[in-house]
Formats: sequence, C-alpha cells, structure tokens
Amino acid sequence: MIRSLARLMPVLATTAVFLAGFLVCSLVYPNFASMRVVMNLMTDNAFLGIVAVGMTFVIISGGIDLSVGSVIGFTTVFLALAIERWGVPPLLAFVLILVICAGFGACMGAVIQYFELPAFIVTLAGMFLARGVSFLLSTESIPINAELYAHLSDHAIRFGSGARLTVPAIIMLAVVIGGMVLLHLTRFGANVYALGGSRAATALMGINVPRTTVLIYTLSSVLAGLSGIVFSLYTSSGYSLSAVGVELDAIAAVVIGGTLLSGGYGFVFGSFVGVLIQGLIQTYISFDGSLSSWWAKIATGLLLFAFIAFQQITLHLARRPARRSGRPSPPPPAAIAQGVVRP
Amino acid sequence: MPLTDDAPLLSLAGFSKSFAGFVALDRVDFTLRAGEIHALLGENGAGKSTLIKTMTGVVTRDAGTMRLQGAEIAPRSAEEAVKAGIATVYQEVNLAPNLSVAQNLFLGRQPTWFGLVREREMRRRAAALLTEFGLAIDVGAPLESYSVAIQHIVAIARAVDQSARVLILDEPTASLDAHEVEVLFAVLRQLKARGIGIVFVTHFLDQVYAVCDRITVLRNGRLAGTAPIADLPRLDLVRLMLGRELSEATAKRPPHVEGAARAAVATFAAFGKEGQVAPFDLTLRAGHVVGLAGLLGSGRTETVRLVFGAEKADCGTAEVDGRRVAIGSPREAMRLRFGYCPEERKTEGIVADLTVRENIVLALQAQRGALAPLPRREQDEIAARFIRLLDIRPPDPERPIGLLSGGNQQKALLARWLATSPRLLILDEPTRGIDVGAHAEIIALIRSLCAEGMALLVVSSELEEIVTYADEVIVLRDRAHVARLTGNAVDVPAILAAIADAPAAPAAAHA
Amino acid sequence: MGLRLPRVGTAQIGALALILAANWVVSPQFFDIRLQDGRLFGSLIDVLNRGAPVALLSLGMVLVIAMRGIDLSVGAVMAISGAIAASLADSHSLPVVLAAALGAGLLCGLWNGFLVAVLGIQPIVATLILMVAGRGIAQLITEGRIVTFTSPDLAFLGGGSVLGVPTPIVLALAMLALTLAVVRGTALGLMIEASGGNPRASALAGIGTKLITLAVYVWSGLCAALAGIVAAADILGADANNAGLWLELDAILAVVIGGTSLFGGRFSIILAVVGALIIQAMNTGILLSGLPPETNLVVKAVVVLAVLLAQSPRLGTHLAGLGVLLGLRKA
Amino acid sequence: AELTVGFSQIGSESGWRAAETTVSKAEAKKRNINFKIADAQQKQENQIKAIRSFIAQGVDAIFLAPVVSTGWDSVLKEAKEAKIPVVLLDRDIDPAGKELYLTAVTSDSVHEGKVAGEWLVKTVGTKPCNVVELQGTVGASVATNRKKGFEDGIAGHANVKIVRSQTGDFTRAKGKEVMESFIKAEGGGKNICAVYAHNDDMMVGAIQAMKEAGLKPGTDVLTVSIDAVPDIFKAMAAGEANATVELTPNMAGPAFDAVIAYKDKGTVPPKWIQTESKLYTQADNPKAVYEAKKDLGY
Ligand SMILES: Nc1ncnc2c1ncn2[C@@H]1O[C@H](COP(=O)(O)OP(=O)(O)OP(=O)(O)O)[C@@H](O)[C@H]1O
Ligand SMILES: Nc1ncnc2c1ncn2[C@@H]1O[C@H](COP(=O)(O)OP(=O)(O)OP(=O)(O)O)[C@@H](O)[C@H]1O
Ligand SMILES: [Mg+2]
Ligand SMILES: [Mg+2]
Repeated sequence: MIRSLARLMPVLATTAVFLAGFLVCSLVYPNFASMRVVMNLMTDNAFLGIVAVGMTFVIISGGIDLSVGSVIGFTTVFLALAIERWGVPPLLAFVLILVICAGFGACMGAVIQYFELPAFIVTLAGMFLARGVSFLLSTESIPINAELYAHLSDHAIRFGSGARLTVPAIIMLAVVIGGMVLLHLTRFGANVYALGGSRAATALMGINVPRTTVLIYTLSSVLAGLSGIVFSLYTSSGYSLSAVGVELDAIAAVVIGGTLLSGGYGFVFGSFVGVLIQGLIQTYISFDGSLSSWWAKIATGLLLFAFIAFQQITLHLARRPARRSGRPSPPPPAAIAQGVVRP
Repeated sequence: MPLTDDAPLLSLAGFSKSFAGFVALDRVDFTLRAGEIHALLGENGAGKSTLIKTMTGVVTRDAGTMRLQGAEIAPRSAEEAVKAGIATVYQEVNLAPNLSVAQNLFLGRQPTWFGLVREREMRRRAAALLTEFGLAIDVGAPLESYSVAIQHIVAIARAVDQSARVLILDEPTASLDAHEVEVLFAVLRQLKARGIGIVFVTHFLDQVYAVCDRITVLRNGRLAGTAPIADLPRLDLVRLMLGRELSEATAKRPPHVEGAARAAVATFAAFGKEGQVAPFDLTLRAGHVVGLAGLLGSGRTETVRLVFGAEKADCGTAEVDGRRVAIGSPREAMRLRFGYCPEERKTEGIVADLTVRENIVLALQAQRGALAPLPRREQDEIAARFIRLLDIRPPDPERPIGLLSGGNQQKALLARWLATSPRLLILDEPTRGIDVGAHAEIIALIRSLCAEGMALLVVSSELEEIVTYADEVIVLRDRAHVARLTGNAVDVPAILAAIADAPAAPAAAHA
Repeated sequence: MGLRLPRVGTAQIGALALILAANWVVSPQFFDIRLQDGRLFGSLIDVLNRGAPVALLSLGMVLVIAMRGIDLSVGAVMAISGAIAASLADSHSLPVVLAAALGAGLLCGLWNGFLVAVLGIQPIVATLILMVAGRGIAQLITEGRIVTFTSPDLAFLGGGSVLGVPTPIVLALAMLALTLAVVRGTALGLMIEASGGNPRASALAGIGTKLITLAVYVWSGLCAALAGIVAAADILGADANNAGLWLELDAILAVVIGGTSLFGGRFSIILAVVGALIIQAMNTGILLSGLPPETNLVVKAVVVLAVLLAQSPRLGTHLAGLGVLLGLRKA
Repeated sequence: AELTVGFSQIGSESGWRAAETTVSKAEAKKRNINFKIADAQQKQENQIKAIRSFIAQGVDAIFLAPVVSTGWDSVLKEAKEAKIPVVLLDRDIDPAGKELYLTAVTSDSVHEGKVAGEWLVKTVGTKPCNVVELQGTVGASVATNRKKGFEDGIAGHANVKIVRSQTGDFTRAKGKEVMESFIKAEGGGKNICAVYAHNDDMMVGAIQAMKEAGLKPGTDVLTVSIDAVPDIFKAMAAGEANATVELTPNMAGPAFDAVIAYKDKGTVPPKWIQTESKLYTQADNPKAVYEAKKDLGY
C-alpha cells in the first residue's frame, strides 16, 4: 500500500543509506565485506542496540531518557559486586538488577507524570544519581570471574573465519524483534504513539496516561539494565565509569533511524539501523587508522552529516506532497492538459 | 417551566468551578434522561465546555455531585468516565493526529489476539463504523492527513461507538456541512431509540430544533433555565442565552453591487497547484465579498491557501493593482496587504501560550518587522479596541489565549487580521464555533469592512450565511472551481444545485 | 499541555537563596568578600565568576530552546574559539584575536542554523554533528596540546577586573544586557515566543521563522565563543580536549531550571541566568563542603530534583502525589 | 617485511596523552612501521571495537593503552586465537589476563604517588603540614592509584595529613576552580602547607588560583604533582612549583622493540617493562628540561 510505504520512508531511507555506506566501505577496504565485520558490528553494538530500543519508545512517546548510560554503568558495578563480593548467583543477580532498574525507571516516570516535570531534566537527575551511586559502590573496576560469564562469553554461533554471533548480539536481536512486536503490534505500543502525538488528547480519549508514562520509563530502564548485563558480559567486569555518554549515542541512533524527537513517529527497526550506521562509521575510521584523534572526530561528524543529508534528500525526493481528502482526487483538468504557463 | 424528572439517567447538582478567581461555573444543576437529546446552549464562554469537562473529570470541579442512574459517581479522568459509560467528544478534535484513523477509533480497545492487535479486523470494523457516517476513507492513513471535518467525524464515531449510557458532543457540527450533519442526526436518533442520553452543544439553533428534546441554557457560568423544546421558541431561547434581545439586523442583505464596477484588488488567472486544486480564475475587488462554497474537501481551503501563498502555486499568474506578482509565502502576501484567518484554529491560528494581546498584535508586528516593536501602549490600545469591538470574553488582554473558550479564540484571531487593516481579507470558516449573538456581529462586521472598501474572500459551510453577505459565490467540487454565481443569482438553492451537479460546469468555472 | 500564567521566578530565586544559605552553613565564610590585588575575592564572587561561562551559554541556549531547538554544540564551540584565541593571542592584537574567535563562533552558529532552518534536520542531531566534529576542529588547531599564551590583554578577560569586579562577570552582565536589549527591546522576543509556541501559526501570521531560527543559532554560537574566550583567558591557555566539555548539559539544565519549556514558547532570559547561578552555587557548595568527590553526583542529583520539585506546578498537591506514588490511589 | 601495528589509544584527554601519541608515531616512523591509531574517546567499548577491527584487518601486533584494568579477556582471547601479539602501554590490566598479552610497558602509578609523597615528607621534615589533594577523574584507575601511592608515601608521618581532597578531573580549569574553593575553605590558604595534584595540568591551574589569591606557590605553599609536562617546568623555573614525578610519554619505543624482536627472532620479552618514575625538583635545571620537552607534542 502506497500510504504505509510513505510512513516507512524514513526507515527505508536510513536502511538504504546504511547499505550504501557499507558498500562504499567494502570497495575501499578489501577486508571489509566479511561476515566477521558484520558480526563484530552486531556484538560491539549490542548494548547500544538494546538501549536504543528502549529509547525509541521513550522518544516516540514525546519524552527522553538521559539516564540510560549511567544505568548501564550502575548495573555493571552492581553485578560485579553482587557476584564477586556478595556471592549472589549470577542469574539471581540479573533478576535483582532488572527489578532495581524497573523501580528506578518507574520512579522517574512517576516524577515526570505526577509532578509535570520535563523528562529531560528528571532523567538528567536520574543520570547523576545512577552514576553517583555507582561511584559510592565502587570506584574501582572489578573483574567478574563467575563460571557463567566465561561460559556465556565463549558461547557463540560460529560462521567460520572468526565470525561469531555472540550471546550479546543474540540478546540484542531478540530485544529488537521484541521491541518491534511490542511497539507496532500491541495496545501499549499504540498508546505510546498516541502519547507522542498528543498527550492531552490521549488522556481525553480515555487512555490511562499516567500508567503508560510510568511503564515507558520502566521499560527504558529495564532495557538499560539488560544492556548493562550485556555490557558486563561483554567486558566481564563492572566499572563505574562504563558507558559514559551512551545516552547521546542512543538518542542519535534513534533520531538517525528516522524517529522524530518531538514524538509520535518512528520505528524500532530504524533505531537498529541507526545503531548500525554509527557502528559503521566507527569501523570505517578504525579501518582507516591513519586519522589522528581530531581528524577522527571531524570525520565522524562529517560522516554523520553525510548520512543525515543523504537521508534528508532521499526523503525529500520520495515524499511528493500528497494531500488527501475523503473523496477521490479529480482527474487532471483540462487546463493542465492544455499546458499552462508556469509563473 | 419546571420539569418533573421521574427517572433521570444523569443528574448533576451544584457544579461549580473557578479558574484563579474567575468563576466559570456557579452552582449549575443539570439532568439528562435516558433516550433524550439534550441541548446545552449558551454564549461563547458561558461555561458549556467547562461543565462537560468537570462532568467527565478532565477538569476537577470545586463543588457538586453527580449521579448516574441513581448511583453517585465521581470520575477523575476521561478513562474513568468512559468506564462509567460516558463517552465524550470534546470541543477541539482530541485524537492522536499521528495514528491511523482505525487506531484512533479503537485506541485502548483494539481487538486483540493474545495481546497482539488484530490490525485487519480493526480496520474492517473501522471502515464499517465510518460507513455508518457516510465516510469511505482509507482507515490505514494517518488521521492528520484528513481535514478537520473528517477528523471530527472520526472523533464522533469513536465516542458513539464507545457510548454505553451517555454521549456528550461538544460542538460536533461546527466543521460539518449540511450532509454530514444529517448523517450525524440519523445516528443520534438511533442511539436515542436505544435509550442512550445525549448532550449536544451547538451554536446552530436550527439543529437544536431539528433533533433536540430539551434545552438547558447557561449564561455567565450560571444555569439560565431548562425547558422542553416545545416550551422555548427561538426568540425566547435567544433572549435566555443573551439575557437581552438580539438586534434584527441579520435578515436582509443590501443590494448587490455590480462586480465590474469596483476596482480589482487582485486577479488570479489559471492559478493552481497539482494535487491540490485545479487551475482557476479569480478576481477580488474592493468592497466586494466573494464566497467559496462546496462540500468538505472540495478544495476551498486549498484555494485560499494558494491565494495567500501558504502553498506555492505551480501554475498561473497573479496580478495585484495591475502588476504581476509572485506570492510565494505568507510574508509576500502580507506585503501586498493580504490577511488570512485560517480554518484550523488550534494548529494554524492561536499561539496558546501567548496572551490575547500578543496574539492580536502578532500579524501587525510581523508586518512592521522585528526592529520596529509596537510600543506597549499601542499594543494595549489595539487589544482593548478589538476586545471591545468583537466582545471577546473575558475582556482580559493578559490572559493566555489557550485559556479562552473556543469561540473567543476565534474572535481574537479575527482581530489579529483586522489589526493589520488588510486590503484583502481571507476568512476560512470565520463563524465556526461562534455563538448566535457574535455570529450576527461578525456578519455585520464583514459587511461594514466591505463597505469601507476591503476585499473579502470567505469560505463558509453555512450557505444561509454566505448568501447574506456574498456578492459572488464560487462553487467548488472535487478540487476544481465548477460554478460562479453573481448578483441576484446568489441564493441557497442555486448553490446547492451547483454543488450537487452543475449543468454546465466547466464553462461556468471560467466565466 | 498545561498552560500557565506568566512566571515570576519566585521558585528559582528562592532555590538560589536556599542553596546560598546552605553554602553558608557548610562554609561560614561563604559571604565574606574582600579586595585582593584590586579584585573582589570571596566564595560568592567565585560563584558568579565560575558561573559566567555557563551563564553566557545559557543566554544563547535559552533563545534556541524557545524556538523549539537545542544546541548541543556549545561546548565544542567554546573549545574552538578558545583554541583560536589562545593560538593568536601572542602574535596579534586583542581586537584581531576577538574578531577571529567570535567569527568562528558565528560561523558555527550559521552552520547549525543552516542545518536546522534550511535543511530541516532535527536540532539535536544537527548540532550533534558539530558537537563531535567541533571538538576535533579545536584539537586540530591546538594539535591536542594545551596552547598557552602570555598576552596580558587576553588574560585580562579571564583574570582581570573592572572596578574590582572580575572581567568574566562584567562580560556576562554586558552580554545579558545586550541580549535583553536585542530580544526584549525589539519585537524579536515576541516573535521567538510565537514561533516556538506554534511555528505553523506564526509562519501564517507572516513571521520569518526560518530567519529567526538561523539568528538564534548564530547568537548561541556567539555566546559560546565568548564563553570559550573567557575559559581560555582564565587558565591562560586553550585546553581543546576539556574546554566546555559537557557544559551543554549544564546550559540546558540552566535554561530549564529557569522555567523555559523544552517544547518552545515562553522564555525568560534572566531566569536562565539565575538557573546557571543555581548550578554554580551548587557546584561551589559541593567543593566547599569537603565531602568526598564520590558523592558529588549524588548531591547534585538530589539538589536538582529538589529545585525542580519546588517549581512543579503540582507541588501544592504533592501529598496527593505522594499518595499516588505509594499506590494509595489512582490519579 | 613492513610491520603493521594497530594502537588502541584511550583518547586525547590531556597534553600528556597527546605527547604519547606523537611520540609513538615518531617511534613507529623511526622503525618504518605502518602504525594505525584508533582513538577511543575514553570509552572501553570503543577500545574493544577498535581491537576487533584490528583483528579483522589482520594487523601484525596490537598496542593497547587500556582505559580500565578489567574486561579485556574475551577480546584479547580473540586476538590470541588470531595469533596477534598484544602489548599493553602505559597501564596494566587485571592480573587474571596475564597470559593474554605479550608484555606490558607501563609505569607504576602507585609508585608515582609514593615518590611524590616521600618527597613531601622529606621536604617538610617534622613540621606539621596540611595537604590538599587534587584528584583525577573519579573512578579512573590512575587517580585511585596515585592517591593510594601518595597515602603510602606519607604513611607513618602524622605531621603530614590530607585535609581536603576533591576531583579536578585532570584538567586545568577544574584544578583552578577546586583550588580556589580550597583556599577559601582553608582560611584564605593560610592553613595549606602543600598541594598534591594527580597531574601537572591541575597543578598549573592550582598555581594560578594561588597567585590570584595572593599566595606564593612554591614558597608559601609547596607543590608536588605527576607527569612532568613542559609547563610545570616553566613554573618550576619561575619558582612557583616544587616537584613533579615523570611519566614518560615514550611507551611505544620499548614496545616496538619487543614486538620486532618477538617477530624476528621469537624472543619472548619479560612480562613487565617498567618505565622510570623520575622525580624532578627545582634543583634539576627545570629550564633545560622545559626546552627539551616543549616540542614533544605535549
Ligand atoms: N483552564 C482554564 N483556565 C482559566 N480559565 C478558563 C480555563 N478553561 C476555561 N476558562 C474560562 O472559562 C470560561 C468558560 O469557558 P468554556 O470553554 O466552558 O466556554 P463555552 O461555553 O464552551 O464557550 P464556546 O461556545 O466558545 O466554546 C471562559 O471564559 C474561559 O476563558
Ligand atoms: N497544510 C496542509 N498540509 C497537508 N494537508 C492539508 C493541509 N491543509 C489541508 N490539508 C488537507 O487537504 C485536504 C482537503 O482540504 P479541505 O478538506 O480543507 O478542503 P475544503 O474544501 O476547504 O473543505 P473544508 O474546509 O470544508 O474541510 C484535507 O484532507 C486537509 O486535511
Ligand atoms: Mg466550548
Ligand atoms: Mg477548509
């Protein structure tokens, strides 16, 4: 259907841009177009992909969550302490931390909802708080030596030539698919979109806005916690400074993926591609390797710009103004057929 | 004329509400019976919408109790009201513009299968539901791609489908045309037969007498009276609403001026834009009112948007004072001293956060440029003048406009453009949501503006109204100008005939 | 959206007073001021002096946010202008140095404005580009090292004083006055509030929203450039790696504490500056308190939340709110 | 054949770090090595990504300046599987990962702090001395170690005690700001006998703060810091700073030599190549050291 296609345009554009970028990289670097690079892209960005899914929900609902990076950091520290110092079995520690994160997210959502405060600032305070508490827990990095960790980090689906679909990558893919189902196929997902479209109207339509808001931030924090678990698997350690600034990466990924920061529009899949685009830029830069620290930053900025500009152009070309009405459009009138002079 | 309510479905007692010292509702009582359509009437700002919102718990009331079928209820949110069986269409369209029509119709109650929304089933039901309202649209498209009128019908359909016991409609017909209104009334009669109680707010008295059983009138937040329809003839009703007699200036129209006798202000030739409106010719003259008539979505709004440069024409020419001009943006149109009062008040008209004064001076200020700020004194004067002229209530220029009632917002928007003293004023549905008293005043205003030599281009769905002031009516159908009526040919039957099917459509379009 | 009657700022000013009082409790000499080498000296002066860069940033940021935008690049722009100023300071006269550094800020603002207003890119990503690349540009200028200078002229902008008042404070005040004059002395303020509140309606009312968008980003760039010059002058060198790092968040925080909504519309320049002072007063208080640094962020989080809750339109019903939080009843 | 070495650098957060990068490049050029640098911007995840991509590119050796000590096991295992030797630069990792890298060229940051502490103890003798400490970034292992080392260094000398300790984030600006409030909180600086900063940059800022408060750093207040960047020698030459402990930016040189020997002759280097933590004071001709260092890319 043409109309649903039009709605999908931003995602399609983003995907096209990613594929084009990958193609260019492959042409420049012979080793690039390998299964290994693709799998690395998945594994290395797994934690980002997971938080980006949560962030997609938050942003579509018209909010923002700046606390996710700190929550990841907190999670890794908590897990390390729980498993190594307090002797909690890893699986129980996972459950515990997810519950703590859920509570944390629910609190932020409740403060946003019941005190009518801007999400940006409430979650900024949440960001300070989560990071601050992890400092209080431990400022040292703590290795996690639990059996399960060694087992999970070795476990991977291997494709030969060193390409491995690791546990973090599998978790991320599951979260992306789960997120798509939840956002696009459930009542909760529709409510999230509605909130982003108009908060006041959603309330007037008889939707329980407070509950939905609290749930959205809970979801985001739980996914940040899950991302923290993945991060701790990825690094087998806990460290209070880990994942600093991840919230900005996640927001950028979501927005690059075609989600409007003002809420109401966007797709989980787009965010996933946004994450891959960011990963691609980094991989490109490290393949190049000749860039000094500053040129690497400038190149990152320029590539970001190139991707976004390209996406914008694609959208522009694809989105021919098509206003609709309840009645069919007229056939081209005679005046046009006769050829009217343009002003 | 007290009534004996033996079994009221819904009864309110002593509803009061004040906003920061301003009393919007003062001990209002109200009863609704099962199977009746109850008109809730009053001037702009009388408190109708506030009464409704306090009823459904959207606005918390200061005092008052409410019983539904004898049991006391106190919903604290729209959600609880819906659960109690009270479905409401609020005054402004309150739906999620970004969701599909189908999602909007079923938000929160979509058909599901193990928690997953059954999209197909939902669309099927949505399409079926809208068919009842004579609407055959793509229910998968986002709501915002449709006009306010269609959005309004969707909102009504949603509420109708939800209403278990009570249905409240706050000015549902403001943006509908005669046909849609008939369809709506047919539906309301069915609901009534099923024993549902309906509260109906409108400023169209004809509609009140066409479907309602009883009337409750509010004035300045107080209950002015309740009566069965038969006991309250039109003149009494108006007196009850206004608290005074309505000056009978509306009925007659001054003789039409011969179009060609007046100087042309702007001339458009073969002007149009693909996909929006077919190329048309249009001449606007000083002291001359051109009306645009047509069904919903016939392209009236598109026409005026092109004229004002809100949309760029892709063919044709425009001449102002005999010189070729390009109208590429509202700014350019304003430089030519055009003004445009858009139809979609909430999204294209008001800036809700700003005060009434700031909203009124906005266009004038934009015209002067940022570097020539209007002195505060002048702003106050302008605001005070128009608040008086248009009777904007409450007459407080420093109140955020978003807090005004719908009709008063509309008046402030009109003031915004009048303040720029335009040569050509384009009004898209200027009387939408305006009460009877103000309605007459606005029509009188249009006439006097015209007499002062302003050119007017007016879109209106109210044909009776259009014929009272238009010197020329252009009829649109399917996004093309299909007929032009001038002079004494301007009357309702002729317009209706042209809308239905003009015999010589293409020829008439470029007369 | 909740509409509010015009804000008066009592909440913000009250919060500032409370934090200053708290500082006085942790450090009894907080309000002591003396003259040191002809320059006012004391903790209160530190709050103003250290708060000047964020206050400068917030002057631009408040306008950008009022236009429904956001400018993440201000920290990077600070680094760029500081780097330029420090590299030129010893070889060129002050006017040239200032012109070059401010010019760079202007260009950065133009670039952001171009992306947002002309290309229609969402502000947060549009300015993210410069946030990332800008720091790279600054490092390119300094080649990653800390470029020091000895020019007393430039040093005066950071460490000097006018009638005893440290120059950064004077500059921030001057810029505040200039911003107020430009924005509130003309109709620009009204137009920004209108465009931010309802862009479509404003465009239809004939306001040149694109031009204004461009202008506010340029202004933000200029303010950031000035803040960068002050920061470089303060440490007699340009630290491209760290100058202005994360200050964009502080600036946004200041604006929001100042009561301006991130959804655009009504704004208050003065309260944004008060917001900046609140943040700095809190930071200075933490430094004076002698608490271990591990607790800094927790203290910050608690103070920010407290300030926000004090401003909440729902504080009056906070008990009911608490009840809701505890699940006693549903709202 | 020409060797290709990938270097996962932490970032460019300080002058010292920039110098390390510059010196590494120069050392690589000297040995005709194809040298690829990936800047991780202080993020471990970026470093892991960079190492993975180096493995994917098939480099001959990987240098890693780890931002934290933990969390390298799985990626270093991958490198080992791919038979790429890894050399740690500048910082060590958790001992559990010992068999995963070839060698570590590092200084001992606890030792650095200790050298600074011992210098202070020796200098003040038995006089009571209140020390204020400018810490590095909270949570950074260098900061933790340098704090610990300094505390070890002054342990057992009850006359020397740390009265205030705050983070200055390793930067000049924060160093100055924190020092300003220390001065105010400690009676206008009269109660401060010495400043210890975890790096020279913060000390340079602190020196400015002291001067603006009318104190004489170097005489009224003793200073000791770590890194030995050129600007601190300038201050020492002017009598405004007392001592610094050097952390050499040339970690890559020994690392290249180790890798070349390993590749060419299979020589397995020792597990730890420790660089010297040399103490410089005003007696060490700071002016000359400044001249020697100023073009190294600090
Ligand atoms: N949230 C609010 N804050 C302050 N005043 C308000 C608020 N809501 C409504 N009012 C005021 O209460 C009065 C009643 O408004 P209401 O919307 O109920 O009028 P109405 O009868 O529906 O008018 P209309 O026919 O124009 O829709 C108006 O004067 C309005 O300005
Ligand atoms: N700025 C716009 N952008 C996109 N679509 C628009 C815009 N303005 C109007 N439309 C849509 O164009 C369609 C046709 O316009 P519209 O229905 O307003 O015509 P009309 O003849 O003026 O009818 P009416 O005013 O009675 O609704 C509508 O679906 C409307 O929503
Ligand atoms: Mg109303
Ligand atoms: Mg219309």
